[in-house]
Amino acid sequence: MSGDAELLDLAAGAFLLAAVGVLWRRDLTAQTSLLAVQGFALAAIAVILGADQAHPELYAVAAGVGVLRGAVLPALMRRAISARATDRETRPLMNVGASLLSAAALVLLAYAVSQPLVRLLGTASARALPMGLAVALIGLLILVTRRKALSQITGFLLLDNGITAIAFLAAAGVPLLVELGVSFDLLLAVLVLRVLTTRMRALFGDTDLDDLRELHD
Amino acid sequence: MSADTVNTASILVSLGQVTLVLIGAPLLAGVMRQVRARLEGREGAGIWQPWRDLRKLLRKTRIVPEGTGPAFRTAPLLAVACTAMAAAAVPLISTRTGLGPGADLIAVVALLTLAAAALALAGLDTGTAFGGMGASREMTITALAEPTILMAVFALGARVGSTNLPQIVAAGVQHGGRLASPASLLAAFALGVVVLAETGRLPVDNPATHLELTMVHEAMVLEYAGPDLALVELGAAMRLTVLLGLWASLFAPWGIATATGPAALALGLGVLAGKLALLAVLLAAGEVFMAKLRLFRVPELLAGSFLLSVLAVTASFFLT
Amino acid sequence: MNLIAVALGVAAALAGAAVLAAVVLPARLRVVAVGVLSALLGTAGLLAGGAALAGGSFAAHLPLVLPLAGVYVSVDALSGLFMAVAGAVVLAASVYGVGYARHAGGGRGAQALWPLFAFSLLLVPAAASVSTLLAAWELMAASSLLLVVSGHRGGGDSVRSAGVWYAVMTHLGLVAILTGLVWLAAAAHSETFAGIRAGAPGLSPVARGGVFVLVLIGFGSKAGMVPLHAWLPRAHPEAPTPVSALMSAAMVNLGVYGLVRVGLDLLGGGARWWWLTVLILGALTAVYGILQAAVASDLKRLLAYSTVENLGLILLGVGAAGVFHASGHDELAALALAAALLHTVTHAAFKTLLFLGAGAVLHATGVRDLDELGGLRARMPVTSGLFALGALGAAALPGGAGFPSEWLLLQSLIHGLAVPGITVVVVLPVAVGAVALSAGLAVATFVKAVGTGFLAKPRSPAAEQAHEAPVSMLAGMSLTALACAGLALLPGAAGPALRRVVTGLLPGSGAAVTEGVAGRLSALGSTLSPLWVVAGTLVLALVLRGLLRMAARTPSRSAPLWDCGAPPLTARMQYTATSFAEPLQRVFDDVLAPESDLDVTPHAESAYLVERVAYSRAVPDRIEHRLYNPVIHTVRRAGLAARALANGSVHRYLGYGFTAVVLLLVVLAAAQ
Amino acid sequence: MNTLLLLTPLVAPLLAALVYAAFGWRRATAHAGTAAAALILADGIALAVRVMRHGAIDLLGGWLRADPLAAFMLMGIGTIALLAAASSPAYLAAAHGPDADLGQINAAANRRYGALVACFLAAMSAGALAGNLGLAWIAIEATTIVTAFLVGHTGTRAAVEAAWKYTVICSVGIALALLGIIVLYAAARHAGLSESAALDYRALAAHAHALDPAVTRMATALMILGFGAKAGLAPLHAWLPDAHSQAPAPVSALMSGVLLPVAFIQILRVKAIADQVLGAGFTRALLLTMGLSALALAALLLIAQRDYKRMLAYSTMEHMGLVTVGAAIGTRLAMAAVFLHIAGHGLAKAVAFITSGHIQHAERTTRIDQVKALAARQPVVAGIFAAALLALLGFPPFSLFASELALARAGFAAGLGWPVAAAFTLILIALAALVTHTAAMLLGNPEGGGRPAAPDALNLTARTPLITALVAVGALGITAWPISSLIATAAQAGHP
Repeated sequence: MSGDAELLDLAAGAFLLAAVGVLWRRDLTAQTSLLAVQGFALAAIAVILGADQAHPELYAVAAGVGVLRGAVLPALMRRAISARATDRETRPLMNVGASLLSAAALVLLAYAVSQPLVRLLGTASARALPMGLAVALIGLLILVTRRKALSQITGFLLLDNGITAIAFLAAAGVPLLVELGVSFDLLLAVLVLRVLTTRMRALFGDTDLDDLRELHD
Repeated sequence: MSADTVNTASILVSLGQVTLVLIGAPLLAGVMRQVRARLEGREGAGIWQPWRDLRKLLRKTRIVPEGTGPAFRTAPLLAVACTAMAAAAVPLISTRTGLGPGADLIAVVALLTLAAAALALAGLDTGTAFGGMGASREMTITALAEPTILMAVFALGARVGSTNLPQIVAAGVQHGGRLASPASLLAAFALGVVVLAETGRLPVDNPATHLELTMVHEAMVLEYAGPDLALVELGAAMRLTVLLGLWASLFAPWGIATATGPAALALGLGVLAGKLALLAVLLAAGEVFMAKLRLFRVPELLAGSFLLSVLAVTASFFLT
Repeated sequence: MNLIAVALGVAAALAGAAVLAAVVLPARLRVVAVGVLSALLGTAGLLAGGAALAGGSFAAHLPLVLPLAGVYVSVDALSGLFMAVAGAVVLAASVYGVGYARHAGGGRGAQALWPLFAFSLLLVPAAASVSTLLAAWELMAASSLLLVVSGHRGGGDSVRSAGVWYAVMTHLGLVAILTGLVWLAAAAHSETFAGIRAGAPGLSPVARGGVFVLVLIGFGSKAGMVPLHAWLPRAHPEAPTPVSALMSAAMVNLGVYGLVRVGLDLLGGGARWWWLTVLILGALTAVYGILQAAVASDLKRLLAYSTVENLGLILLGVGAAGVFHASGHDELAALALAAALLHTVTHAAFKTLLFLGAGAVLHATGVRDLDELGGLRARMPVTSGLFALGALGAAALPGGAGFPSEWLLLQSLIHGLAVPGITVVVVLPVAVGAVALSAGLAVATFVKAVGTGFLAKPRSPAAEQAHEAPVSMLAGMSLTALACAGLALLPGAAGPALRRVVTGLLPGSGAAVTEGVAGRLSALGSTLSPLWVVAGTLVLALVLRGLLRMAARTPSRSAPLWDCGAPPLTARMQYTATSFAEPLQRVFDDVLAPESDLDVTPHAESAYLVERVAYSRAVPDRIEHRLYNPVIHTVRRAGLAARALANGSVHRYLGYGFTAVVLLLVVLAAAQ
Repeated sequence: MNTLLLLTPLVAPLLAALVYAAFGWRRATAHAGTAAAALILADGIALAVRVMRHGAIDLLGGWLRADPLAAFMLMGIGTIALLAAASSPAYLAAAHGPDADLGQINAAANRRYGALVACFLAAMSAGALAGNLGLAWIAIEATTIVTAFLVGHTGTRAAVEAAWKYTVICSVGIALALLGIIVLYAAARHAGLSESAALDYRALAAHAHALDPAVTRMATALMILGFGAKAGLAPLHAWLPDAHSQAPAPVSALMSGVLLPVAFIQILRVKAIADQVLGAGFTRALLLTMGLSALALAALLLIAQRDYKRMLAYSTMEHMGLVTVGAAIGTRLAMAAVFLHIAGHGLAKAVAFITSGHIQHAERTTRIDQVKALAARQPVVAGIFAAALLALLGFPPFSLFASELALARAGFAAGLGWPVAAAFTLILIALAALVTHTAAMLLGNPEGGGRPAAPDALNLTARTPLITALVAVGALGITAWPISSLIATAAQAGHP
């Protein structure tokens, strides 16, 4: 039982670390692989919870999550990158140091905010819940501070992983139907963004989002 | 109020006042000219001269300048008629005038303004530069004189609780003490200035000059000749008479008849003649020693009189 | 069967029919049909108003109309007065409009909007609930706005800016009224006037005062109250003439109606400071309006500013009534109110006549600038005569429609000194001074308008080719002229109606306004019988004329003008409106702050020989410059600065969300 | 019968989408979308009648639920979809032009357009009928995905940029909503609700008392923020002008007219639950802040606006802000006003956007200062545009006047005088800006500049639906009896 809890904490820690790593690394390829790691960590969380709370269908969900977030989505990203090997997040709007510090602040915030929920649920898994929230917030931070289109997709994925993690930790996953819908939508969203990225490359020659300044008042 | 009753007698009084003003006005003008002449060391043409002029002018053929319209033709007639109507309303000899309750101070002022406006339109109708100039200046002065008059009316009427002339005058007769009050003194002075302005006397306007820069009233009527000119002259004289008479009845009502008995009327007539003569002499004497103001200094004068009338109003409230 | 109900129903039906006719009929037929139907609509309104003034009343509730509110209609004497005025103006203007629109082309839209506007003018005074009033009010605003801009093809930018100004100002007014009335309704827990009347006494003074200030802003702006008048001298001149007439003579009155309805009726009087404010603003408005009119040389602009002046006088009267009422002198209040209402009526009469006349001039010459006109009396005699009659009324001289009402106003003020209180003593003399000054300036103004516009010789080819207006236009003007004459000579005839209105609002007042035989008008011991004055003057004039005829020996002959023996007179020598107003402008230099510029082009050879001297003068609306421009500039600058908020950076956009989320979470965390 | 009624709005458009996918966009298929829209409208009316008679209808265990509000929204979707679909052929025909800035739109693009619009309709119907937070979320996110390509339809740089911003911002917003949903779900599960009930609007409302306040507060805040992004409310509003200005006119019409309201009713449903747990104060404060800031932003950015399609978009934002303020007031009258306003605004704004599309095609520009004297050159287009704007500015007889008036009354009656006054002041600023810009576009005489009139910028078939819609808005403003009872019941639901 306690072993499960430790495992869970371990998985959750890896989950959060992956996010921090994404924030740290400028190389998009590295970011993508970190993303894959995180996806698997997420799947691991699901498995552990399934074992812990004897929810057999969670294994299926875990499998799905692992495939989608650990394999498919990162693969999609990698393909987008391979088109242009030199994709690096050269000069983010907020330099890495600062963003790491603010990430720390966000983690604290996440802890503070999720206290009511933790207290309410009171389960062992719930204690890991703030990590999910923290990851979601870090995802937002990346969305706001990174220039490359792909980094924004990464941020979006982090946000979504965080939310899914919360779903697992707080309520052992939402109903299967919803889970499927969510994942499907996520997949589509990423696909859309990828298509747009390629179009953007075709039209703008680069995927630096600061070039997207034609529409303004 | 006794003044409200209108009967044949009072109507006769009004008619009498009208004829009196019609006849007396030129005389008044004559007196003033004579006084001026004497004071300036001239012989003077005698007080009947205005009448002679009028007779002469009336005999002449009436000339209608080309390009002038009905406004130009009817204006003199209208001016005289309005002034005459005012004369009928203002209590000169007696407070029992024909309009009785209708003899309203504001109405009288409006009538006189109407006369001025008619002449101004006539001046514009000629289409000459002088006509326009005169009209413009005359109207400016009238526009600025109006408030003063009405404020004075306000000061006087507020006390009596009415703007009905007979009532105001009658009240003045009954308690003469009030006439010495600061209110009525201030009002008297203010109204006096306005009378000068409205009748085109010095220092506002010089009836004797035809110098284009200084002309106001004369410029307006420059195109008139013959009988029309006679009417204009007559109108101006009547205007002076009526306003002086009004001033006299408002601020020195003593002797004015409050009834329609022949004796009272006779007395009133005599007293009126005396007052007017006195005022005329004073005015003429004053004008000898006075120079005409520049046109654009006139507003200052009128503003001053307006201030006085405002003071009069407030005084009439605080100090009584 | 209730006559008012029938008349209003008929009016509604006619409005619908007219709109339909405007949409479906071909141009030529359209103009006539709309004109006739609208004239009938006006007549119906006149009848309804008359019936209400005769003591009738009518109330109805239509729950299905106007979603979420329902329509409440109720007509009493006060509504009746304004309804009758509006109806009469509509009648005259519609008849006139037939000829005018045929000339102006009579576009489908404008023709369809006209009856709508006319009907909304009848609807506003009939409204008996906050929602109904606001709906009718806004309907009126919308239709008139579209009518104002309907002439945009000819007018170009001036029309556009006029439309924009009008739209914004009227909506500002609407927001003020809406806020005030809705506040009132919420505080009184009822939306209908009856309920508000019942609930108003229980309100806190703050609420009452706040509501009053708000509605004063709203209705005041519609009534052209300084400093909210800025739209009026822009919109009224630019609108097609019948519309200007309807706006100037009927629409602006409804501002007064609203103020009286809410201030005196719904709120039942109120504190003294409310009405002192109204009184002072009214005095300012009157003087400022007439000053601008005195120096204006655009005929319609002049008339618009004269509207501002007269509405100022009316507001002054209403304010005085309120002050007296607040001080418990209901007789005086009744007198002042009657004066204000009478002036509303007379002003409507002569202002309609004047605008229609100006429209006839515009129609005949295509010129609005008095400096370009002149000599019309020979070319369009009827119009000139009618315009002169109207001008006589506007100048408030005996024989003019404006004279009795201004007389009554002065009476009420003069008797006002009986009211105790230091403020009154200070304010009333100033008020009288304002009335007097505006009266004097009005004389100068309209002497200018008639003298330089219609008399003398034409100063432009356009004025030379002027021709008399078509019959329908003359008919419309003549109708109004009759009304003017009637009001000028027999003002007392309006007495009973006025008394009914006034006593309806101020139950405490006795028969303050009495009327005697022959339209004699009496007020607390003073009496005016304009009929006698005018008749007497005319009799005297005729007698004199007879005497002169007898005295004359030779028949009169005509001769060229002497003009000091100057060479033949050219039109360029005449005094124009601008030059006529020059002395006045000089006198009031500090108030008007005119902008004149003079550029001298020296001759090529020598600097001492002048080749050309160009002098231009403009008297801008100073309040507009000082008050509105800064606001407009501030808003503009804010708008330009705000562009940075949407600078196109997706990071910034997401940043908004991120910041919001973080803040929200922090707040939530802190809230635990 | 019920099954049919609840499934038609989803199936009909999907079928249309299949038709387009299979046969492409051609004369025969051009009006498949119109048919689907008409079906949705008819279905909405039928549902409305049925719901008013027998109360709410459930399907699939409450995943789909038709209550008065849903029926009302379906009618709205149907009407505006009808409008958009009816004017789509004209739009696409006009979009085929030599001009480059509109992009070459070829058959494939048309096929994609038809299919995507149909899917868009299906997604929105799902969002309207969703009786379950999960389905609602999926539907809303689906609309984002579908419309992303519609926004980028013309394929220009600007279009791609708009599409990117639209997708990213909306996805982020909707993700926040998902976070909120999950938190609420956790709370509900902990309160003992079954898996399916824990997301069900009605079940949640029924067991609201059992929910933990602190957690619910967090969930509500996140959900309102998230759905607010899709409803065009601050802070995640910025996608709105870009997307609306780049999307094809009929799509902009659909977005402004119904997409935003569909997202907005999710907020209303969430509010109904939250208010029982937290009392009205919390959501009221939140919605007031969001609504007023949306109003303020819209007013500010309208002042110096240079592009008339963006202008219309900001006006949409202004109206959504006002509607949000109404929701914050939350009394019955306020909610009725909100629904009436949504209806009126949807129609008027749809007309305005579609007309702006015609203007764009005729003038080859969307800049305000390059369009002059339109009223003189193209009276019909200008007339319709002006009428639509008058309606949007809230002039009677159009229904927006009635709803704004009722909203003000409700606000003061609820003691929210100051916010309402502030809202109307901001609306005044917005009006000043809109009037100035519109006058600059429409008025004046053609000699002053501007191109000669395009031959028939608006033929009869294109103008009829627009005029009909405007007449409808006017009729709604004079009397709303056909839908008044529906609105009233919808307003009553959850808003005692």
